[in-house]
Amino acid sequence: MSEQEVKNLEEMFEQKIARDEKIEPKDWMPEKYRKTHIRQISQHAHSEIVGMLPEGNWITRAPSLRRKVALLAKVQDEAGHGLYLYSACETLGISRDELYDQLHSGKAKYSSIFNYPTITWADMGAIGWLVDGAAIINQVPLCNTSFGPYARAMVRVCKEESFHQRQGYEIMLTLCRGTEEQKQMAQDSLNRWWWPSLMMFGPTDAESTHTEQSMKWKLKRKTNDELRQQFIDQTVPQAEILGLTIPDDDLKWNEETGQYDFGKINWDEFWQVVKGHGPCNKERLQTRVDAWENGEWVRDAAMAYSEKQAAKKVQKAS
Amino acid sequence: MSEQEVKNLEEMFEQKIARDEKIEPKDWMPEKYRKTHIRQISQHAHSEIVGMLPEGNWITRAPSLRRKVALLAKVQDEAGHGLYLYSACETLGISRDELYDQLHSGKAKYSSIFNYPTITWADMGAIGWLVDGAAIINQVPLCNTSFGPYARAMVRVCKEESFHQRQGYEIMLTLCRGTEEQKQMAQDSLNRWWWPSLMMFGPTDAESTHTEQSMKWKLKRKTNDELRQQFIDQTVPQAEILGLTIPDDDLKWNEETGQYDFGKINWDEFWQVVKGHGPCNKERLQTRVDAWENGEWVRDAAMAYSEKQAAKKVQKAS
Amino acid sequence: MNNDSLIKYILGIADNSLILGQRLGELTGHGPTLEVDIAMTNISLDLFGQVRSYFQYAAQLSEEDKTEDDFAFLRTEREYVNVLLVEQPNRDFAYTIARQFLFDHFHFLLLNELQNSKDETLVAIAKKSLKEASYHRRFSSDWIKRLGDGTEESNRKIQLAINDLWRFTEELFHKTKADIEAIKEGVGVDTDKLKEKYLANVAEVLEEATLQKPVLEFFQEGGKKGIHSEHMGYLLSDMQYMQRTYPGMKW
Amino acid sequence: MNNDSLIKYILGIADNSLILGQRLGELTGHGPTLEVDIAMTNISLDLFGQVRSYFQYAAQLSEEDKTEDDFAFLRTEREYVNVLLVEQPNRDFAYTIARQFLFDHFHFLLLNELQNSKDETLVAIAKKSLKEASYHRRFSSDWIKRLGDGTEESNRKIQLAINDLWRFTEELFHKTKADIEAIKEGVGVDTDKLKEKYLANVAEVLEEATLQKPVLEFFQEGGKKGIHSEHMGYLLSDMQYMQRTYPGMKW
Repeated sequence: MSEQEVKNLEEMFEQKIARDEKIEPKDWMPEKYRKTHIRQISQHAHSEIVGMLPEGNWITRAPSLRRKVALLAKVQDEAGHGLYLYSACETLGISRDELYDQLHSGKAKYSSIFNYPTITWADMGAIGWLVDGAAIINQVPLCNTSFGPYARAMVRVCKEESFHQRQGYEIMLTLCRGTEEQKQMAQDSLNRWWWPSLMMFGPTDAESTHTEQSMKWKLKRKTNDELRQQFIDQTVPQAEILGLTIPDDDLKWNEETGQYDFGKINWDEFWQVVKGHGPCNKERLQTRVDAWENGEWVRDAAMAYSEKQAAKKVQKAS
Repeated sequence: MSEQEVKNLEEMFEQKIARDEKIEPKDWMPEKYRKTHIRQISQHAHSEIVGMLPEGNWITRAPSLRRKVALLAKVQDEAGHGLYLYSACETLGISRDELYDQLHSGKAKYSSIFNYPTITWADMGAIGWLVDGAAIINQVPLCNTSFGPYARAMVRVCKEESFHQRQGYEIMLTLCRGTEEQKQMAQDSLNRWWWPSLMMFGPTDAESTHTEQSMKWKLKRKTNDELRQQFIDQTVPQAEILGLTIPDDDLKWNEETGQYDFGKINWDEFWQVVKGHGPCNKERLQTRVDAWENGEWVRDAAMAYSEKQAAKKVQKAS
Repeated sequence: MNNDSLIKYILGIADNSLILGQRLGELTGHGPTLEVDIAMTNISLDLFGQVRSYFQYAAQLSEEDKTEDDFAFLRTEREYVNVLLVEQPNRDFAYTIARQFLFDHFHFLLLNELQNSKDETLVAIAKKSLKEASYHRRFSSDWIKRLGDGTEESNRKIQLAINDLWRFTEELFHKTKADIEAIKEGVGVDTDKLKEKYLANVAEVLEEATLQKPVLEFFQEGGKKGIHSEHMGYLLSDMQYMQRTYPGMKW
Repeated sequence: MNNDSLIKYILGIADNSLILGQRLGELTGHGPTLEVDIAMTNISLDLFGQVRSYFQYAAQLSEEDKTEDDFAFLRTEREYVNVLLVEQPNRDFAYTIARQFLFDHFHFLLLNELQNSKDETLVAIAKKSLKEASYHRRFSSDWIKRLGDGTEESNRKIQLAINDLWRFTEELFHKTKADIEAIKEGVGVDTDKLKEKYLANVAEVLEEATLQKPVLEFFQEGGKKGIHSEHMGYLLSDMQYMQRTYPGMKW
């Protein structure tokens, strides 16, 4: 293809996006678009899969049958999200095995929030309320993103996430209406998850890369700081209803801006976790790698079996 | 050696035993004596080692620090007994590795009692009281057995076992003086361990092999049935002090014989367990084999290291 | 039949689902593929759903003021009456699937018969659960075939697991006092009548999977009498952790 | 210093021994040789012995009617203040020995200094425990050498374990509020002063063992604030099982 032809294609492509039409896998797309989407969608898929682990940690210890069933279902939903997202990613011409390889080798990232340990039952509430809450704010705009398979996957994901968030909030509410011990458990959990949740929106706009391009492709509609502010403004009143205190002495309502002002985020911690040195990075990755390696003989068997079955069919047909 | 010479040696050997003199490893001994002793001593050693497992099962869950320390110490003593007994056995010209091989391959036996599961804390009491109680009755006569290393090991073993037995009884006593729930736990444990403990004395005399020869060599001084009767007569009054009921409807004092009559032992169960089909035979053996196999690289390292160190010494000396 | 016996009969069925559901719950997030992970979690969910129906019914029958959670979390180890099979640990995927397979075939036949119970609540639970059990049975049987007729390694592993767990199959058909009473009253299922079919169904799958059906002289039992394996205590210490640590609280 | 702070200071030392003792207790009967099995159980016994002395003292200081067992078994996970290092699981013998080695060298130096405390009870416990810790340190250091300078496989395994656990070493020297108060009062040990010696001693053994001393930019902490790894909950659910299930009973 001549340079001019490529340029024409690119122009048509950008116009299509500008018209809010979806890009589909079979459509022509710039290589950078493809790569960026592979990176973002797979990162999102990995987050779902790794995100199963902190919650999975409480399945065997859930305090009631009702909660156990809800937690199992929630973690299962996350596996399901992983599945759609990997599928969406595969339409861009990369295999699931390659994607796993990137995760297992540490080349691909996943959301840093899952590198914190779940140490009390209240964390099941806080994760639903705060982590899923933050995720929704990040993800709702993606329901209208330009790449069709991703946008469609996100519609489904967001619907379920919002159910999860209500469920998490309900866990918190039950604790806060319970005994003093339960309320303390909820407060302690909020104390531990608040700041990491704020970090889920990524570095401040000043430090953030790729933003402009992502905006154009509708992978992003608001900046990190805008989304973070939206999360805070939405969450503070919810904490008030619970009767819990947000662990930020500088948090206060600003009449002028009509928003909450808040304290300084510990960006050193953020970068430490991103670089692989959070409290559970090693454990999470090891768990995924172990699951994958322990499952190798099973996948091999399934493959061998289906090949044998296919061969039998061919034999019968001939 | 001529047949006559062997015969003379055998005669001298038998006389020595009859005079209550000890046979030492360097002494001449008939091959059958050696083999019988290897079998019995190693079986005894294996029983100590496998016997660590049912009690080890409660170390992490012991209900108080005092009990945890006592239980750890007890299981450690059993490892120590295993060590003396393997050493005694090795003096007969067999290596510890060979002995382990026999255990791991299922060729060598160990006491069947350890193939029952420990499912409540009270089992730590019942094992001390009944199992160690039965073991002592079996073992005290061995302190005077003819083979020196075995006799000396048994002196030490019996002293410790008798401490363990008192400790076990004290656990039962505490439970029986505790809440109704604790007393029930003690009764339940007695119900489960009583009959297997009676089986520890082996089949009835009518079914028992080797007895005559073993008597001559002082590997046995009383028959299985005599020892079993002694155990019952000793244990029934102890159960009465505890306020527990022995799970045998036919148990009653016989004025005439001055002993307790007791019900029929389920010999089918006995043989099932001996043949390897008790509740935990598979698990016990698997645990030992796993420990051994997982430890292989450690033993190899220790060997390699000591060879390197020895080589260094030689080099320095030269 | 009196409520106490009926409760006991119900627990005899429900505890199997409870403990197996708990074992499967350990695996969520650790499956060999995402699809298998989802499927196994699904089975766990189905089982816990059934457990809730049974325990809610038992709570209703109980003269004491009990909830489903009391039955699930506040009994001592000796009071759980699940069979030994379901409490066996997840040694590897072969053991997990073999355990599931050996249970599912029994479970399906049991629920199928339970539809004819004189107890309407049990009939309703059975009808709803049967569809689930039928799916479980297909899932685990399919995996038995894949592993049996897959690679040499998978064949070896699944055969080992089947051989090892076979000794727990006989107990599935054992009857407690409550079982016998429930059968007499037309409420319970006579498991004797399921055995032949069970063995035939299992054998059929094993054969298709190119696996050997084990031949055993001795079987294990105990769970139905509350005498469990040493694995059970650890399972319970996790399962009961919250209820024991924070008694009487609502979650 | 006030009793509450002193109790907190004591728990900061005692919890390490408690949790490490518990981890070692898991291994009894599973050692690579009988001799190692006995030695590791011995270390566990020593640690629990120390724990009892500390907790008995804490119980004495407490205004509530507490026993050593209340401290050991009836706190919530957030109330245990052991370092993350000691709660790490027994992945294999290399991890067990590396964990022990990295702790023993600290423990020895700490107890050595604690002999100079103004608190006589702590001095007495330190003197008694120091002999034990000295033996532990020799035992684990010897094994580091054997594994490091043993076979290629053992070198690889122990290096991996050292590398993995190194990130927990920094926390050994962190100070809680209670630590700072105890140091100011002349009761507690200023761990800052131990660090250089610790690193030198550890490095010496590693060098003799032909192992690399890891170089890390980031370390882990949390245990001293009661924020533990996810391993801790499972350890506690077993450890507390009896006390939680049968509250208030004597054993």
